[in-house]
Amino acid sequence: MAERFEPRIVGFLCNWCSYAGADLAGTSKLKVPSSLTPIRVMCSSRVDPVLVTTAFLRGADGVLVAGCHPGDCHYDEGNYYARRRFAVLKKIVEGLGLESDRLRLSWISASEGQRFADVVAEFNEKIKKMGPNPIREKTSL
Amino acid sequence: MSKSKDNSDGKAAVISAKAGVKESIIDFLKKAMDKGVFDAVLIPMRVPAGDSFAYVLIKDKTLLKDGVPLSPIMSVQGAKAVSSVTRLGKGKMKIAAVMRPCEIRATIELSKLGQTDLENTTLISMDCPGVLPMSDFLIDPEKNIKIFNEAVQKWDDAIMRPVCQICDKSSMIAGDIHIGTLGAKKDTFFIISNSQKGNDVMDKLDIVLKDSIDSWQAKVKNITEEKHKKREKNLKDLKSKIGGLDNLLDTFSQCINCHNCMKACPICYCRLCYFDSDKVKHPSEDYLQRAEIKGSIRFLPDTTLFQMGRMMHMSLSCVSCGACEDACPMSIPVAQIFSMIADEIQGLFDYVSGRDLDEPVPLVAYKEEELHEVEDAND
Amino acid sequence: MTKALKINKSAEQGVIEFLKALLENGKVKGVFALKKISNDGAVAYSLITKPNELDNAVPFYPLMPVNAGKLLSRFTLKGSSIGPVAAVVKPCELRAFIELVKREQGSLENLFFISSTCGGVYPLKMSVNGTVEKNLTKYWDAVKKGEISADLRSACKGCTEFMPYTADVTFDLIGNNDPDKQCVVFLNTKKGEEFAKGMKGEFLKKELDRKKLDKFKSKREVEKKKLFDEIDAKMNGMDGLIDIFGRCIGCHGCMRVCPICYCKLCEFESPDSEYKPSNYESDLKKRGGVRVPPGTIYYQLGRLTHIGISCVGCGACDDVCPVDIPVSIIFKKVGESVQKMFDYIPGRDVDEDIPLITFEKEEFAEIEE
Amino acid sequence: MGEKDQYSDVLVIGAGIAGIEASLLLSKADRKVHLIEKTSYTGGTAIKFEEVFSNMECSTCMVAPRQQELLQDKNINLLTLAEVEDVKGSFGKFTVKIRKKARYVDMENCIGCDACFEPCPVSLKNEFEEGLNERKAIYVPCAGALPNVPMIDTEHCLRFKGKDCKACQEACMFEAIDFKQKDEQLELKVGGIIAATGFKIFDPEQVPQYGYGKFDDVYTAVEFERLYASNGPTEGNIVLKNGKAPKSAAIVHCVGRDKKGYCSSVCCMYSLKFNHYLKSKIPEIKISELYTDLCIPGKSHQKFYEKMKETGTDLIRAQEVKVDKQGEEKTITYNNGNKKDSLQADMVILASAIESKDDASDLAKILGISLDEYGFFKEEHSDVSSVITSKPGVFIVGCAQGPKNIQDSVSQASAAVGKILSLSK
Amino acid sequence: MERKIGVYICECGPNIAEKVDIDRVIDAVSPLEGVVVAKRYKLLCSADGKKFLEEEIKKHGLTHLVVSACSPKEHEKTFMEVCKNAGINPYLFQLANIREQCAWITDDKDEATKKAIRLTKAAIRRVRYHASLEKKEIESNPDVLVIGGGIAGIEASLQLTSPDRKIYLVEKASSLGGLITNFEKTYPSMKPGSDSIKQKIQDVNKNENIKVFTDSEVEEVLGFFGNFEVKVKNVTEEDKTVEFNVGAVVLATGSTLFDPEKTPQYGYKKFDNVLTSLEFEKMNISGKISLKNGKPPKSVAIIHCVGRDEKGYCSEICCMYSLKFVRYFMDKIPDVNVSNFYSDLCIPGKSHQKFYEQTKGKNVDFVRSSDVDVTKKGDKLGVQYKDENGSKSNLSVDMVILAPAIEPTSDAPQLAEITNISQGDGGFFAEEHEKLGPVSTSTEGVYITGCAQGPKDISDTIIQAEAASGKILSSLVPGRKIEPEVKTSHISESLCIGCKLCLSVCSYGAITFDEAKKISVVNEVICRGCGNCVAACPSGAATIKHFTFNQLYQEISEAVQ
Repeated sequence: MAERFEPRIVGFLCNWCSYAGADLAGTSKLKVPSSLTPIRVMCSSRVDPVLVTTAFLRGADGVLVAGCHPGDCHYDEGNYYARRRFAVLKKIVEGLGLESDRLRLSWISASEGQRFADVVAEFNEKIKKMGPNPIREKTSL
Repeated sequence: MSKSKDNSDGKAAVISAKAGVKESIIDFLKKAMDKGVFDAVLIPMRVPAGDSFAYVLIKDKTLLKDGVPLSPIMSVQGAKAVSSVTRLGKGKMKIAAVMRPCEIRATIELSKLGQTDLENTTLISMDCPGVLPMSDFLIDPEKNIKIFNEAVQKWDDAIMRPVCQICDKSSMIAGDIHIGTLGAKKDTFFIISNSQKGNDVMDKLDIVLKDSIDSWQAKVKNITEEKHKKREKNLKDLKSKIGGLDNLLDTFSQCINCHNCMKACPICYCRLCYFDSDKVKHPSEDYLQRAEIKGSIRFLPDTTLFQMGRMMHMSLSCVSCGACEDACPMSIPVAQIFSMIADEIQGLFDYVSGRDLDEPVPLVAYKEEELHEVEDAND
Repeated sequence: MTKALKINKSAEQGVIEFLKALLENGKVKGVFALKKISNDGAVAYSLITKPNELDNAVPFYPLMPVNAGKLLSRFTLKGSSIGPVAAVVKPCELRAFIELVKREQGSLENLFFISSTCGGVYPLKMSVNGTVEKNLTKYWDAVKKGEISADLRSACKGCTEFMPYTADVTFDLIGNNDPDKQCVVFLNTKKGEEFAKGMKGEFLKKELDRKKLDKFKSKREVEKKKLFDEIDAKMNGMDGLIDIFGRCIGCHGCMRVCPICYCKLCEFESPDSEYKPSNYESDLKKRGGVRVPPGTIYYQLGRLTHIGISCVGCGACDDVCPVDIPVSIIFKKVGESVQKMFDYIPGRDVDEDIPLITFEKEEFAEIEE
Repeated sequence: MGEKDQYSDVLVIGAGIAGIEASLLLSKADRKVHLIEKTSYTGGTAIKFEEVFSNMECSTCMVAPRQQELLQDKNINLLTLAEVEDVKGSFGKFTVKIRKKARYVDMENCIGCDACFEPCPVSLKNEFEEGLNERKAIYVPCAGALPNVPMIDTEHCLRFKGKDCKACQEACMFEAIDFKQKDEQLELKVGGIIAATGFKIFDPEQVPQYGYGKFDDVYTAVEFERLYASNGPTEGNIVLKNGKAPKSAAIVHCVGRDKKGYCSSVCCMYSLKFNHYLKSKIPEIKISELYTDLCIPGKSHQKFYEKMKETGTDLIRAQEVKVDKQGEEKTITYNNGNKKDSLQADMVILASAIESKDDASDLAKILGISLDEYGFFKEEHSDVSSVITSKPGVFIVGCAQGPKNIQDSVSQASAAVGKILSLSK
Repeated sequence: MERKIGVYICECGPNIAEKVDIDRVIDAVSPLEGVVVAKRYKLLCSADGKKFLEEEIKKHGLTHLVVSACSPKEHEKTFMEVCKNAGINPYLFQLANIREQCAWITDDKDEATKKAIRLTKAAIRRVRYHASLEKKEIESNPDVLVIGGGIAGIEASLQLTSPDRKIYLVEKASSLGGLITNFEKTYPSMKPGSDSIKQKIQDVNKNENIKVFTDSEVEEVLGFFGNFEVKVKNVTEEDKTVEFNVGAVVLATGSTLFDPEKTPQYGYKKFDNVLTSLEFEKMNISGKISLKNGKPPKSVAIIHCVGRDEKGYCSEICCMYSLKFVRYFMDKIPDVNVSNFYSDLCIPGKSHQKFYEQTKGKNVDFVRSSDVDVTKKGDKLGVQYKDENGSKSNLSVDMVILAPAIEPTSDAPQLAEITNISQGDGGFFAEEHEKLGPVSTSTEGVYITGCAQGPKDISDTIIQAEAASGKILSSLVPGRKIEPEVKTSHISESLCIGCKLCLSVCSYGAITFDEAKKISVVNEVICRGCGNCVAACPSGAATIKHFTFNQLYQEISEAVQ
């Protein structure tokens, strides 16, 4: 591990709200930790838990799933399903005694540039406190 | 199927079993076939070589006598058998499937998932003492059959599979008819109807459902409570044994990716497993890059991904039947691990797999106000 | 006269030193070898890129968690290796891979094969409670004496193909007189020689000691006959087969671990092989009862016709069978009889055509993505 | 399309939510659309809202995709800072004169990096934010405004006051800033015209009893929307002038109703929405809603009202509401039934009426349509299709025709398009 | 085919160049497999920039394009256009957003550069897995089925009809017109109601492009936008069914009145001279407002909000038509006393308050009241109520007119099922989006208008009818093909096992089940490409074009490097 720990955070952002919110953070010239790599999906309901698990087991220090606020889904109800899937995954990770705090689900709207910045900053801090994902080191996955 | 929570209030009748419980059950089935209530019966039978048991769909009544309602092993999970018979259609035959409660529950899950068509099938369950571990059984089938039958008399689960020993749903009624041997007076058993289908069968057989099942319920309650206590303790121990990254990896380090667990699992109904599909096949570049990060990766990698992915895909419907553990050549306690996780995530939605045909599987439904605890977990 | 390299280390040490050198001098980007991955004696193939990770590698460990041929196929399925990679594999694994390459399921390009005269391996189950670890000394004693060590998998006991055909270098393990102090590596190919350049040790002109190996082979022949006779006794006609396979639970684990079974979707798991209610109904007109799920024998025989010609007798199927059916012996026996007809030895030579291709159904129309 | 001598293009006036709906629909029908917007941005008033009732959906998430679609639509010719000067001809063949004010920033070259703001020496109140924060003389109304291209406010820009200031021009790396730009006169030939010019909020200073303009922390509805907006001046933090969060708030309905002589039909609902705003940011806040008749028509709205009732807010039927100040707090006196009563509040929000734009009458003249007695565009038949005017080919939609919620504005927009497409097939 | 990826990094003037060491990015990505050229450019979205890109693509014979610049929301379309012009499939392109989500939000140049490298690499890895996607075109039928022959259905039909578009107007009753035929006048204009509709009905009957089915019900609507198959059954002659195809469906089935018998306190059906508003309209239009005994009433009570609490919504028009009733009386029985018992006066809109002012008069009374109760008082009716201050009072009248809530017609559930749409608040048909999609539904090509969508007055009903036709006229143009979404999901026939999980989560009914093959099938015309079904499918049989597992997997792998 590097002397100074730079988290690697994977962020799945839904196209209509959260990705737009992230863009707004940009156009508003807010400061957002560079640790997050945004991955654009059309809807948070596309975020197959296997994708999140993959990122997590590949040693992502944190995984953020962000979508429209409940009720605002561009596809009507996708984020409700996303929430259930996420809850199940989180429980599994927890149940196996792994660090479920490395997974985060947030609702970020297109007008919430500031919130996007805050969420990422906060998550980034939390991850920094947790330290690197130990899975990264493991060779027997 | 009518709503049926744990030990149901379904009406019951006491059946005398002078000839012995097994024989009387067979007799009951035979009568039903005589009266044309069933055209065929799906029931375990000993294989010709005698070293195992297999499900057989019987049309010829005379074969019924060799049926074994409570086989000492679970060679194939009954739900897979029912699925094999009804997946592509309910068929013309009226079938009775005699299975263990966990097999019935799996069958019901599969029906929700379009893998069984139960319209013409009557599900008959029995109080289940558990089954022997396959590997133990094979050492000496003959001897172990005896041992098993003795154990059943005493209802002693010490020799059963670990996951059976902690099964707190071993008398759960989810099917149409349940045969209760617990708490029954000598040479009798209860026959409990749990659905309209069940009632119709009884009518046709002139069985009057008038008797109380208090003694059965009482006994079941005890056993279930005991087992539940044991379950909680064992799973807690298990968690401390396999929980946490290092333990978990050690636990699965023996896994050789044969995916027997998945194939034996009644719920894993996919034709091709997600984790056998093209999605998990990558170019050498990808593997080398991954290796370079750590200096070395196990190959094939993603054993843990498979295990967690399979959990994600099926443990909401997991019935803790233990088929996976029996099939694991490396003796990994898969069933116990999955059962542990199943409890937790089914609990999220107050869902019990296979409890009720009318309960949709959790991932196809949602409530607008729920699970807020997973939103912004860090806030 | 082949070249050989004498290393003054035990074979296990020698091969690790050899591999480290390859990684250090950048001749390879990565190394495929068995490696200890847990404290309770679990070993697994690993793709190793950093020399220090070789410290707990055990390339000649007497276990075969998975047939490495299958792994190398997976490694090169989506295009040949982007960099040179050395693989330490058993003869049967190498032969399996060659068979897969013939079927477009992998590529030899950029792969460097290190093999050995193979003393066989223990049943996988033995690794669970660390028994293998305890037996290691016994195992190596037997191997160096050129004897068949006890408790081996039956597939290995009766294996007469313990010499690699197409390895670039071969470590000589069987009947190696002084295995603890030195071992000899035979450099079979240009590549082998080139890779060995500059390695510590003494280069000499030497050939494998055929006589010694033939003696060993004859011992194996005897074992093999025993095994085949036993099976023959059981396998008398259909009833025999039914008896043997009667306990099969249809998990298809044998197919899944078989290096030759490479199909995306096994014919016997495809829609075509699914029983419809009407099938059951008509069956039940003929017989009083049908086994469910059906087609156990159909599956076993079917698979036999599919892969018998290429079965390398690696025994992986035995290891995973949860009901201890001696699958490999049956397949090996039948397989060899077919192979003899065409004087075909699977995996002997990549340019040798497969005599009969019975691989319909191997692909399903669409690729998922 | 259409009879030979007819023009198939359509003129849409106003790029608010109704104008956008109309333009996109027409474009879908392969009509060329000239969309005239008086301001420098699209989205109208709707983009000032953080959330819309009754689903409390994020307004930006709702509108932004449409604004994007609009900008990328090849059939739509968006003219910002533009106004209609003259209309001649009849249905099917109008000739329209447009004055397009210079933006002094080249739409093509500008990439919206905002580099030009910082160096600008001039600062003044930002109208878009209801004067709650400042902007420069070169500016975009708010972050995320579309098109994301600033304009120069010549009234305040030093350069246009004769000073030799090039600060913004020097800061721009794209030669986007062009002081030489001139206002343009355009002539368009269109077959039909849709007026979607929207509304303005009644100015509560005309009703002094509410203390607006006299006391701090008395806000109009739109001001309060910006106060709550996460892209607004306070990033969505509801605070008093003194920076503290209010402990209590009073929402006064029907402000200006008597003066205007009609019910603006959306105030009750958005007042309930405000209750939701306040509670979500300051859960413990004490809220009083002072209303006369609760007007929440429609299938979805009462549900919203029921939810709001659970929040413990006081619903007070009140006449003769009056706001006075005592120290930090404001005292609101009112008539309840026939007894006098009063309450205290840190913050007062006035649900003031929706009224027509100041320039409605000028535009009506130009378009050759009439205004009704309230100053809104007059429809031909009050209880038949409300988008038809006395002038064939000219249609009126949204709040320019009368107060209404977004749903009804959008319906009218599609209706007007329906009329045009069916009448000029 | 050999892969030739071109990578171009936009300086975006100083916006990216100042924050990101672009040359470092170029050095980092150049060696990647498949990359044949990596360059920087001052402003790629400019005219020169686009020209430059086109030339580059041709010059190097690029097969894939990666641009690192601004947000896809800004210029994805722009560069896809470039690809098209340069002759490569626009979907073999990936835009890395290193401005909004890198340069603009990162202070430290080194950090920004690292992130830019990461994002660009991810884009390169992703683009390798892109597939060429082609726009599809589907024939469509311009004809329209209009269900319901009331004012909404009639308006819609008249506005939609044209020589090249057939309209099928299906009405349950034996004649067209609907409720409005009972109204002597309509508010606020107080112009004749029934007369205005008569004219329109004639227009419909005269029009040879409108085929009217009275006494008929829609039995079945199969298919999708542009291609619906319709079965209509004549209810008087059971066996007679007609079948035809249309491209769109308009539901204008109106509403009915809440049955006041469910609220016994109002004495409806218990006492004479207690009428519903509709009964009163009928009586009024028949010419004579009178009591059971034939005499004209001297005093009338109009009770608002009947059934509002039961239904849980305000029916929007009751206050207004109650006022209209007052007007009826003023004209016909000037000396009658009319009392309105209301809770909140709901008269939204610019012209309604004036209408209200005009109804005020010496013998018209407005009583804000609650707990209203109707009893028999000799030959009169007694109205008990609580007034504003909670004190009980009562009033005796000759006639009571109830203003019951508006509710969906009894066949709404069937119609919803037949047309594959859902019912929302109050059981009315659910619109696609409360604000932006009031007349469209979750099933593309099915539109809802008038009181079938929710309570509303005639004017709003007509607006919705016109709105629906606006939607249809713009999207269903005769002779024009439909272009469905390209980035739809797809279900592998060989992998699908038929568990229907995908079906259950699809909000658009875009997935159907092939009973014969026992597999799910995506209808790409309906699919909107959200990808929900993909995440729901445990077999990995469902995939979504341009957001496939492998494409996202590549981005993930880079993110965790």
